[in-house]
Amino acid sequence: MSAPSDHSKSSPLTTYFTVWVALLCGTFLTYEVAKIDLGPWNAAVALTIASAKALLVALFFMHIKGAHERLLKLVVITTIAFLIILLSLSMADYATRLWS
Amino acid sequence: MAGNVDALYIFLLIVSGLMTLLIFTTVIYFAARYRHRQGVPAEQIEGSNKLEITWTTIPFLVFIAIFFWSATIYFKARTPPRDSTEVYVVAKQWMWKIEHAEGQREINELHVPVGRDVKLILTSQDVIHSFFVPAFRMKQDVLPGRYTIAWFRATKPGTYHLFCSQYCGTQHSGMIGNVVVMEPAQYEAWMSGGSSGPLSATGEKIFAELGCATCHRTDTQGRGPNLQGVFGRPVMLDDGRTVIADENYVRESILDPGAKVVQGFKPVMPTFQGLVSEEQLNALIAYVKSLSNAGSAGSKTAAAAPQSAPAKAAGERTQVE
Amino acid sequence: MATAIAQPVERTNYLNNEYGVKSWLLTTDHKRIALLYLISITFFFFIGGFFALLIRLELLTPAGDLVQADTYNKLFTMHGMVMIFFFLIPSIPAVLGNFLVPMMIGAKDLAFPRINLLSWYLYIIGAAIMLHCILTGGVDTGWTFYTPFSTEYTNTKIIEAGLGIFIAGFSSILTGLNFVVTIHRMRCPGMTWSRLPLFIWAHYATSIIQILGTPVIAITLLLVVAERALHLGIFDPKLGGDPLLFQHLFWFYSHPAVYIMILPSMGVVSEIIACFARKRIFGYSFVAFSSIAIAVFGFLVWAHHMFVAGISVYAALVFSLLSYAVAVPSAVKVFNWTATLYKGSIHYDAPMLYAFGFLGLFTIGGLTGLFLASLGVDIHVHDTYFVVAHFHYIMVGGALMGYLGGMHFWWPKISGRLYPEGWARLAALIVFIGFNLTFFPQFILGYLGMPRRFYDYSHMPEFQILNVFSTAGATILGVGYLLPMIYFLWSMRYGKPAPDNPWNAAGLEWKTASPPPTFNFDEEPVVTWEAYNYDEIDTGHKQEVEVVG
Amino acid sequence: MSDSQIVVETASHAEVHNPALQHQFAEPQQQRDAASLGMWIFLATEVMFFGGLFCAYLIYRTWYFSDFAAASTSINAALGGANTAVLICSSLTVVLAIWAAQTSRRSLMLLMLVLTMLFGCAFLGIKGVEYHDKFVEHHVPGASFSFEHEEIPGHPGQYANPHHAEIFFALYFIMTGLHALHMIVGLGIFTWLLWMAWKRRFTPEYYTPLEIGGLYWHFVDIIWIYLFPLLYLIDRHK
Repeated sequence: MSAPSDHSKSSPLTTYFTVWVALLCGTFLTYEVAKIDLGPWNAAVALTIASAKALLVALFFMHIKGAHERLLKLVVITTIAFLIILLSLSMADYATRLWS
Repeated sequence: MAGNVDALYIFLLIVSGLMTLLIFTTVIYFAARYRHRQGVPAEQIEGSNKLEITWTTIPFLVFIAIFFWSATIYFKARTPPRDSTEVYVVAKQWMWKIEHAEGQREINELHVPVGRDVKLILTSQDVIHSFFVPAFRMKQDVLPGRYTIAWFRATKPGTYHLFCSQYCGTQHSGMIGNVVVMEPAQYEAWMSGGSSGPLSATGEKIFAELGCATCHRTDTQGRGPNLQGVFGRPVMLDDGRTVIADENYVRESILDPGAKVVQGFKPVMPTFQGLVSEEQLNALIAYVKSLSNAGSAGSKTAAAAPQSAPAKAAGERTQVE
Repeated sequence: MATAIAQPVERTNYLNNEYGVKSWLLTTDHKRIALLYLISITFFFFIGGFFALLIRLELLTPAGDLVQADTYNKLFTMHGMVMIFFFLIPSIPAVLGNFLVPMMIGAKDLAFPRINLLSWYLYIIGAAIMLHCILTGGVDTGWTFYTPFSTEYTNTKIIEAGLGIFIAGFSSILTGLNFVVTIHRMRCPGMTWSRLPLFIWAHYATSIIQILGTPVIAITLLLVVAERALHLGIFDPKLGGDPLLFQHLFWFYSHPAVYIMILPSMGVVSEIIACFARKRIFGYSFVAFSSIAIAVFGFLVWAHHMFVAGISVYAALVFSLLSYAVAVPSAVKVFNWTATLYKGSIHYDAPMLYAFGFLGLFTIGGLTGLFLASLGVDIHVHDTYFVVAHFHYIMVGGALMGYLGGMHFWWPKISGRLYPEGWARLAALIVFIGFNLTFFPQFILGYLGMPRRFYDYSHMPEFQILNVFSTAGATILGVGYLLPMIYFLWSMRYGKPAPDNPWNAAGLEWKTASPPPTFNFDEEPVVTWEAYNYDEIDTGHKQEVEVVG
Repeated sequence: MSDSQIVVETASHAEVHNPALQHQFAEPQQQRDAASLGMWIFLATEVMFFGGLFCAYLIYRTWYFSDFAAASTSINAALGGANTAVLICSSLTVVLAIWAAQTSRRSLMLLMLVLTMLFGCAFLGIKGVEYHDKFVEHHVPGASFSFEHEEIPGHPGQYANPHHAEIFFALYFIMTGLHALHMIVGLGIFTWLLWMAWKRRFTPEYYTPLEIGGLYWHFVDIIWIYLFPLLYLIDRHK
């Protein structure tokens, strides 16, 4: 498939280990940041770190980055878009129930 | 309300009737005119961007117009006027229990005066029901665990069907009743019979029995907030949020007091979940409302309502609604 | 590319290359799997139809006199569940789609033939659980499973029904997955996106919904099952849950599910109209992209099922506005089909009659949708017979007409036999008349205020006359549905052998034998022509294409 | 090196007769592309499957934030964090296994597959400890559930509503339970991959099952990356 083994013979191992270390640091960071009171920003920070980690896994471990066609990226983006539709339109109801 | 809905309905009928006519006649005409004839091949047409844009835009604009019209009606139907008469409705499998603010109780029947705005505060004891009066073009689902609000104004005396329109189990089709719309004088007479006193008075009694008054005192020394004038007003909470003290807020504060604690108070109130019935809750809410003499959404003191009613009704009946 | 092995003289096809039960139950041939689906869903169609007949008979008189209230409630529940989850959703995709998608794009099979077979087995497992549930008591919640009735109050077999639909849902997901991958990866040389038949575009759009919508109903049903078994409180207001959350999750799938039923039907109608008007579809790309638009917009409108359910007024406004957006691409399709007839050379064979029927009924069904999307009117007609009539116009008048039209159109290809044309035209007529007689009165009933799911209307005897019309219509409709079943079966034995292309239709599926060989084509096809090249087929040369405007 | 020689040979015959090429495909590249697209689409369905749960979680967390915080604080976040690290390591071993397959390092590939499975088992073991704790504390929703007099973090003297806490634990067990189920399925897939690798089925030209099995594994990892902060780290600072 979208194998990164294309033509570049440079070893991907450096990337893999760098990403691995970054992911571990991210985990540690989430854990530690949760202990600091950031008010309403705690959840935002936690989710931002989680998304960054998920992005790293998708791009480098799942090889979205090296994918030779845009279709796979399209699948990922479409899925995220529909997830956001589900969450945001449901919340559109819950968030505005008390307005009236 | 019924008039507005019907007007839009007729407009929709005309629009879709014309649309149907247009499509049907075109299809039938083409089908007959261009039926297969030997030696006459079909003419190939790729399409037409102009036409596509036309028949995308025109329906879209018509739809937008319909949307705004219908949204206006909806908004009105969901916003009860300020000084409506209040009626509490508790639905259960399979009956409607109705309590008037003045204390009258009915089952599967709702008596209302003609020409007066009636606000319904609906809740269910078990599953979801739906309060549907076709003649008033009015419908609202009745949910367990919270209040939903609906309102109507009857314009003609008579007896109208009341249905449960949300499927609710075996006797769903038996969960029906009547809305009896009466002339103010008759209504007055009906009202004067068989009441155990206004609902707020019942509420006051329950308030005392449950010992609420020990903390919710009428001065500033109580362990709970003073409830005078609270209903319908914004309340500051201890986490900085502000909520309007409406029926649902009072309900939640009784059943789940820890959920939204008023600023400056400790979360010491015990829950009354399981200790008060829906009817008692309604009475308590009616009482809390009666403490709010400015009465933004609540009725005036319940006793005063019947007297003022006929005059108001007479004044408003001239309006075309 | 793949060099073909010389074809033996006697025609082996997918039906006769192997015999025996095992060759069917373990087949990975998409055409045989399509037939397995055909048999299974026909079975469920008649079960669901039987329930419908009993419902209509009960409503013939205002009093509840034919069956008990609980029985009636189970009847409409099982009618809905069976017809939606075990007939309509698999109908066109799993039968015609399975049979035709690979052939239309010049492939030997779907991308994952074994997963295709797995889909059928999942369907059968789900169906078996459902059938067991029906036979041992059934469910009485309505097909919508509204909580807390379904989780706390009914004493019927919610868990079983939920699991049956849950499993059948995975069959639908895997079918959609298979189609998308097949359409992306298996097109033969020359089969570009702009040359795809509109049937394929419609199935592509349908698959998107199956892939992204069905998992949500799966998890929702799982939550209902868990809630019912363990009383977790997620949907139970007594424990702090919100019953409306269930409705949100349920309709997130179940509204787009309507498009799972209608989109494939639109694809079928596009093929039929092009063939019997002998023309390229007017505005090909608009028809193609409107399918995708419907699939996407279809996900933005679910809460229009909840306008009176207690959602916030502001959310209702947003959902109402979006609901109008989804009506636009549907309208565009109808206009384009109509325009296709212009300057055509129209034949009135049975499939075309069904397509005409589809056009008429779908137009009415779609336009009445405007009433329901408009907030003010919806307050009144919500949960009345108006809604019942509306969705039957879409799902029976639309989806089922398309399915029957498609079955007639491709029957020669599927079975290798011709069906009796006269009978088929008669059946189309009967179905059209019966359908309108059944469901048109229900619009009026609804506006007069008759709520749906009412077993007994003896307090409102004024509703009887319209109900009598409806029941009479249902009887006619029943006959209309039995006829094709009989003559299709008859034709399998006595029908005239079908030529490879009895309609002189465009499309790769007509360029192979009837019935097709196991791998569809003796040689991998190479496409050098545009879709719907009826000018070349009829006149032997390419016509100057007229572009208006 | 003998591995790669066999590989080269099969590759040259691939067009004529490739045992791994299924009948419906014209060429190996098409088959590979179909398989990977199929897996990605399957993962899309998985996202929506968990999406329904995230939706429920989001709404109740907003409604009952302090009860959720109290319930979340009762879970052992260190175990959750450790599990996150374990899964991240297993993701690394998966990509290394694929890299080993691409570069014909059979023993490294086998080692990495075994390691992946060990990490997977470790994850489930830690999860089991967590579940056991919750069971002992009567935090499993159902008849014996109890969450009385549990203080809300940062609000001494204020107790969480047990019903709302039960909703949290219901979501916690359903979400992590379904995730664990996916891990178990993943372990099944990797057992099969290990067997195929052992049987020398994978070559630098053909390692599609490894690739799509890996996609699945990483996806399960990603789900956990979100579950960890959402379930374990609500209002930990108080």
